Amino acid sequence: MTEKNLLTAIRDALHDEMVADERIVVLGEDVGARGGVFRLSEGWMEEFGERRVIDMPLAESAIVGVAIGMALHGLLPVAEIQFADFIHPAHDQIVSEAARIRYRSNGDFGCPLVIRAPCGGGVHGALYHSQSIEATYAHVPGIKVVMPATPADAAGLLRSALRDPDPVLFLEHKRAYRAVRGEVPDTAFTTPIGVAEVKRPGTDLTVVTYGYELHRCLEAAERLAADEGIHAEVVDVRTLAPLDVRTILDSVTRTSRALIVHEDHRSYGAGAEIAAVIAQEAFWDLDAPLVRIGGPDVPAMPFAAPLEHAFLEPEPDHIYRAMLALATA
Amino acid sequence: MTEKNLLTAIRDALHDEMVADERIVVLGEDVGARGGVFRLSEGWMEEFGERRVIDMPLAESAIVGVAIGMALHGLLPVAEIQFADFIHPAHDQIVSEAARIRYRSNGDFGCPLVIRAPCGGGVHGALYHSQSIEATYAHVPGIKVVMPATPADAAGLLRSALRDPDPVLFLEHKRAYRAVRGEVPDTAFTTPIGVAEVKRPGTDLTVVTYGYELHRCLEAAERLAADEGIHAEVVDVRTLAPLDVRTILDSVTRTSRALIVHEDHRSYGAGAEIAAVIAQEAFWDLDAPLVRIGGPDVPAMPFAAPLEHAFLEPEPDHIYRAMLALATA
Amino acid sequence: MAAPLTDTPHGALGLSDDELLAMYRTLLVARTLDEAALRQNRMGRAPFVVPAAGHEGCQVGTAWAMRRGIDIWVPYYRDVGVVLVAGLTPYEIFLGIFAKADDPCSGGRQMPSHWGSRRLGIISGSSPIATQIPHAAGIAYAARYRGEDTVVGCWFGDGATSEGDWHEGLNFAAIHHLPVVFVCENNRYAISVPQHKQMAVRDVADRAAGYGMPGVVVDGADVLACYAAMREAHERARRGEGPTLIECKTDRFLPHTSDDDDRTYRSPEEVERARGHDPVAVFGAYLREHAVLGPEAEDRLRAEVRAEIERAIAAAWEAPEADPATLGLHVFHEPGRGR
Amino acid sequence: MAAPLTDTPHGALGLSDDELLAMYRTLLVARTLDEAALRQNRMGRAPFVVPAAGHEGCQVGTAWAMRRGIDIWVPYYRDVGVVLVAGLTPYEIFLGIFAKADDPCSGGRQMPSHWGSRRLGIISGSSPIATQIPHAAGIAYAARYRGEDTVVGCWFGDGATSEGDWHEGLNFAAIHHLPVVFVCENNRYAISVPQHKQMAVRDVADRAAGYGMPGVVVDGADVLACYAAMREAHERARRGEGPTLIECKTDRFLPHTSDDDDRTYRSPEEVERARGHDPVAVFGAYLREHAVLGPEAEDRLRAEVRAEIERAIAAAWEAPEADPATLGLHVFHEPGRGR
Ligand SMILES: Cc1ncc(C[n+]2csc(CCOP(=O)(O)OP(=O)(O)O)c2C)c(N)n1
Ligand SMILES: Cc1ncc(C[n+]2csc(CCOP(=O)(O)OP(=O)(O)O)c2C)c(N)n1
Ligand SMILES: [Mg+2]
Ligand SMILES: [Mg+2]
Repeated sequence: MTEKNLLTAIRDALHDEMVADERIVVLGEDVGARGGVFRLSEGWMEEFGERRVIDMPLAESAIVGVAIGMALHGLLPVAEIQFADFIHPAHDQIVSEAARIRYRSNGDFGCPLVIRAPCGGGVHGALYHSQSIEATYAHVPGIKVVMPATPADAAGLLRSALRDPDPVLFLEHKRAYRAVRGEVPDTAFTTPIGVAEVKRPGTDLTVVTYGYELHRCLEAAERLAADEGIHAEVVDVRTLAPLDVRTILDSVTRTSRALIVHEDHRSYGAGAEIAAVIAQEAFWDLDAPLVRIGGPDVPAMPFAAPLEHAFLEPEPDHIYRAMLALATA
Repeated sequence: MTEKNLLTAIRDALHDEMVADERIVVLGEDVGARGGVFRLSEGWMEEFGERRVIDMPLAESAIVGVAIGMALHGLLPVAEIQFADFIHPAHDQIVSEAARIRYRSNGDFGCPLVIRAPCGGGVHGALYHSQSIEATYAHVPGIKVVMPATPADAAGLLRSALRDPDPVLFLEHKRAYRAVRGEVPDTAFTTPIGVAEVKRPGTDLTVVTYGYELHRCLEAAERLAADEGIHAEVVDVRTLAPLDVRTILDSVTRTSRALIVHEDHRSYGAGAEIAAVIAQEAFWDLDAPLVRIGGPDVPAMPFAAPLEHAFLEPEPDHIYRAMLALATA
Repeated sequence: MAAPLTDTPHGALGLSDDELLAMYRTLLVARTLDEAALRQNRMGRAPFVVPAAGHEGCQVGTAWAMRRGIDIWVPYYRDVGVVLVAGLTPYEIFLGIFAKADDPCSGGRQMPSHWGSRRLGIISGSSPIATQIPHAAGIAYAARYRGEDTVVGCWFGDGATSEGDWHEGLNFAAIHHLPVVFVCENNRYAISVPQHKQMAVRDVADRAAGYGMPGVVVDGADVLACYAAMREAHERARRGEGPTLIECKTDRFLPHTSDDDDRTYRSPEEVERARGHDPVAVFGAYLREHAVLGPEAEDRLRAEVRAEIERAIAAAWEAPEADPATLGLHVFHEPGRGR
Repeated sequence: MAAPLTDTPHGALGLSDDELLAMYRTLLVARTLDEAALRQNRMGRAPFVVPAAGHEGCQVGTAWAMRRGIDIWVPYYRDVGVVLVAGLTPYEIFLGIFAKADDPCSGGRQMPSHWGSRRLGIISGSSPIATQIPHAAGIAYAARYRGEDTVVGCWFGDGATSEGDWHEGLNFAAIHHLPVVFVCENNRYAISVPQHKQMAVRDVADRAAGYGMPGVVVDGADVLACYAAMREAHERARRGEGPTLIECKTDRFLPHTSDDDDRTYRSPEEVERARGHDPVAVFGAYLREHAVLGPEAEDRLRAEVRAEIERAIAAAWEAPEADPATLGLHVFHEPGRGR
């Protein structure tokens, strides 16, 4: 076990996998000499050579499109999108190509590709360096969408993504990169894609969340237990697609109350699917209406600190208060 | 009043608006000499001139990006995406640009742009001529998403879209183009964006739907009334974003049962948001779990008739049966 | 009987009479298949077909310089001539046209003409135009990375050159000197949009210089010229000198697809003129001129090809339909199929 | 005092001494603002700044040929020199740097340097690279449609040329002979990615021919050369002859942004060498050489500019913060604001 932050956990896992498997190449903007704008691949160009650590032209559609070609011909490309906000030019390559090659070829071709993208806000990233993109891609059949919240999950899920025969969008909350630390096993363990985890057991309500919000929820849950003796169970979804419906329902069935929390703006966000599944499958177990927390329906977080803060925390301690209200409803 | 099919209703409305307002230009692939692959703009290049009916190079990002520039400089462009399936290359221009120019400029700039896209399946269009794209764009704040199901709504909503100071994605179900007919007032009436409509009143359950599925639901509702005396209220959402929550809740509050039906595949589809809103806001009024019907989570409808049919109708009469089951649950 | 080898165009290219005949046969198969597919469409047995007529010269000519089993083919929907050379059979193509379960390209999931076969090295294609261009570059990168002597052939229309992906893909291939040959089948129309509304240049090949690669223009109805251009580009690619852009000036004799009506945007005279420079006729004349093929042999060949196509259609029509129970398969990897 | 008009480069361009001084002043404002912004960043008062140092020559030179109130400006984030010429003031720019409510470009919503002002005809810009290229073409189309004598200036870096949108935008502008001038500020880096990993050609301008427009290369540190190239392109555009691609060879003296550390990807010597060809110094020397500006006047000018920047900073710092209650505004049109 070693304590690491999220960035280091991802870096170490990817690095070791590259050492172990020559088929892995990384490609993206500034991943080479610069070692990535977050310094994730610092020194790798020297270590693995320019053939394996490819500084791409400023062209996201080509980053994904070229990676697809590599995946079709025996490599295991890891395409880095510098900020999730810049994945949009690659949307067609992801939706029409990566996610469909297997289906359209009736299983003849596979596309083992990992797309890494730092996402999320709270770091003064403004409209174009703060976005959440998970809901868009979770709706696309044929690509898996993973969003680890802890360093150990990040390492384990990244290894699973690299071994997965299908495309995986691997989302890394950039605020968590350095802010979130945790113990990471030193072995080459994997964490299965498509399996949620109860990060905190509880009996009084279920909080379903993922990404950086997991940590806000855990923190609020601790205080709620200490202050009020209310025990929230916190489920970390970890994989948005395919969604682990069973773990979510299992928890809600026990607690009878569900709060869903994500950073992305609310309408048509990932929380909608989670809420819909609960409302369909655990309806009779619910003792109170579902509650969803998400950002306001604005394009993304503004730059100015007061506005950014208002996006992330519309009222003081809003998650805590929502938990309390739901538990006592 | 004149009876028209959906295509003709759209064509006539757009044509008359072009006659009335010189600022309107249409641009897209094959919209000129060919008059569009669905013949919507047949003869318009001769009538309005090549400056107003612009045959674009095969480049969707430019179709939308150039239209944005036009919208920023006093025109009212109507960008046609030949098939909704080919909107993906324009995703960045829509999400990062059209939908954000107003917000990012703090209201200084507006982008009055209409993007028309024929969508949906059931016409042997296979994986790339059958897609539903409404859920993706309904999640993008800053753009409105409209999907009329009847000729009158299409005409009225298109006029509203053309008068809207913000970007509107106008989705036209291509199977409805010729299959759906209806009376259309001969005046230049508008139908408000953001307002759902009860297309069939009823008391026993609420069916929330839109697009081509509206007609399947209406047909099933008629039979259900005749066969079983069960009266389904059918709500046509018409606008996906902003969603008319009030009309939906109003109906569900009265009927206490809700079925949501769309053609798009189910997970993370528009039905999830509708279900989530009902589960949050009308929870205490519900007498049965919510039911969602959507396509299977596969990339899109295959070409082969048996597969296409299996996508649209997984079991014989599945909508009717779901209504019956819910009403008697 | 044939003229001494190096004195003829084909001799200079090192093509034997047998090879010429095989090429010609492929042209005839492509043309005959095309006509038959349209007939199936009109009979109501094939809801959608994509004619290739007019393009066969540049398709077969360029594809002929590729090596089966080594090179990788990245064609687009009009490339029946390319995939025939790559090894797809008329029977397999008709399985696709009839959307049958055994269609090797997609099991009837895709529209006809959306080729793909891992076995043959034909990369599965989609409908969105130009998305395959970056794939071709990525495949070439991987092939070189793995130390293979592979060349990637990548075909597309003039319309494709307007897409961002085309630009990005060519640029990447040029930066890395990748072994790809980009072949533009310029029929001067993207469905109805004429070339002058697609670009302000006469030759697509003019764009090559902006990427730092050679650009070549050839007559797409001249099979041997196409072969020669491709062979040179192929050799260049194998020598590690990077990609080439070949532009074949060609013509589409028929509407864009069975759903199109080209009389709305071009005159019958224009089509008639184009038909006057038919690649099949031009090559047939060449073979007669060089005494490679006599009139009787030609008749025999044509009859043989017609019979082959008829057999393919009959067999494909009888093949089983796609099974609705398979609708949900292959969204993700299924054990025992694909990689 | 100055040499006879037509004997000097500026005389040949019809630029008066006063105009030269105004240009030089703008260069000094840009440079001084840049340095001051970085100081604010180091003091912790500005979380993010984008330096322009090194680019001012081509920014001010090209922008100078545009007409305020008539032409439309489509700059990118590094273009402080362009927006100063367009009419944005240092005070307004610092309102943006401090993310204040009165920031005219975005009310503090966007990162600094994301310019925009409907009043000044500066089109609101985003972070995604190259998305503005099709906008510029669309604006030019609309301007011509409306019968206006408007030219659109569109600026971007070398990195932008790799994006699909760049290709699509230039192509459309060329097809329609639109009144746009595309200005590439080629500093040979997209953040850390050097030019040879972005393209296999030496000059971006080489791409112009592939679109059917002229491509021009100028020394970006030579203000007058940039002005001359732009003026010619601007006239061409007004004559209805279509777009031009101008490539200015320039240098970025500082890291990409305040978040970057350029020592990881280029040597201090390389930067030192670049600084030896400083557009501000080059133009200052020119003015001295042609006796347009004496040493004392220069000192006075510099002091004046410094004072202006200091005043701007002080005033902007005191301006009110953005109000959290406005977070939800302007997603869609709000009555009474914008159009
Ligand atoms: C991204 C995208 N946009 C639009 C279409 C619709 N479409 C299909 S083929 C075609 C024209 C292609 O022209 P070209 O590349 O010249 O090939 P050709 O058909 O002439 O052989 C168009 C616009 C598409 N398939 N993909
Ligand atoms: C679509 C997109 N991808 C990536 C980025 C991140 N990024 C910001 S600036 C930049 C480099 C731009 O280089 P260039 O166009 O040469 O302009 P310069 O900064 O050198 O002036 C990159 C990669 C972005 N802003 N947008
Ligand atoms: Mg063509
Ligand atoms: Mg640069």
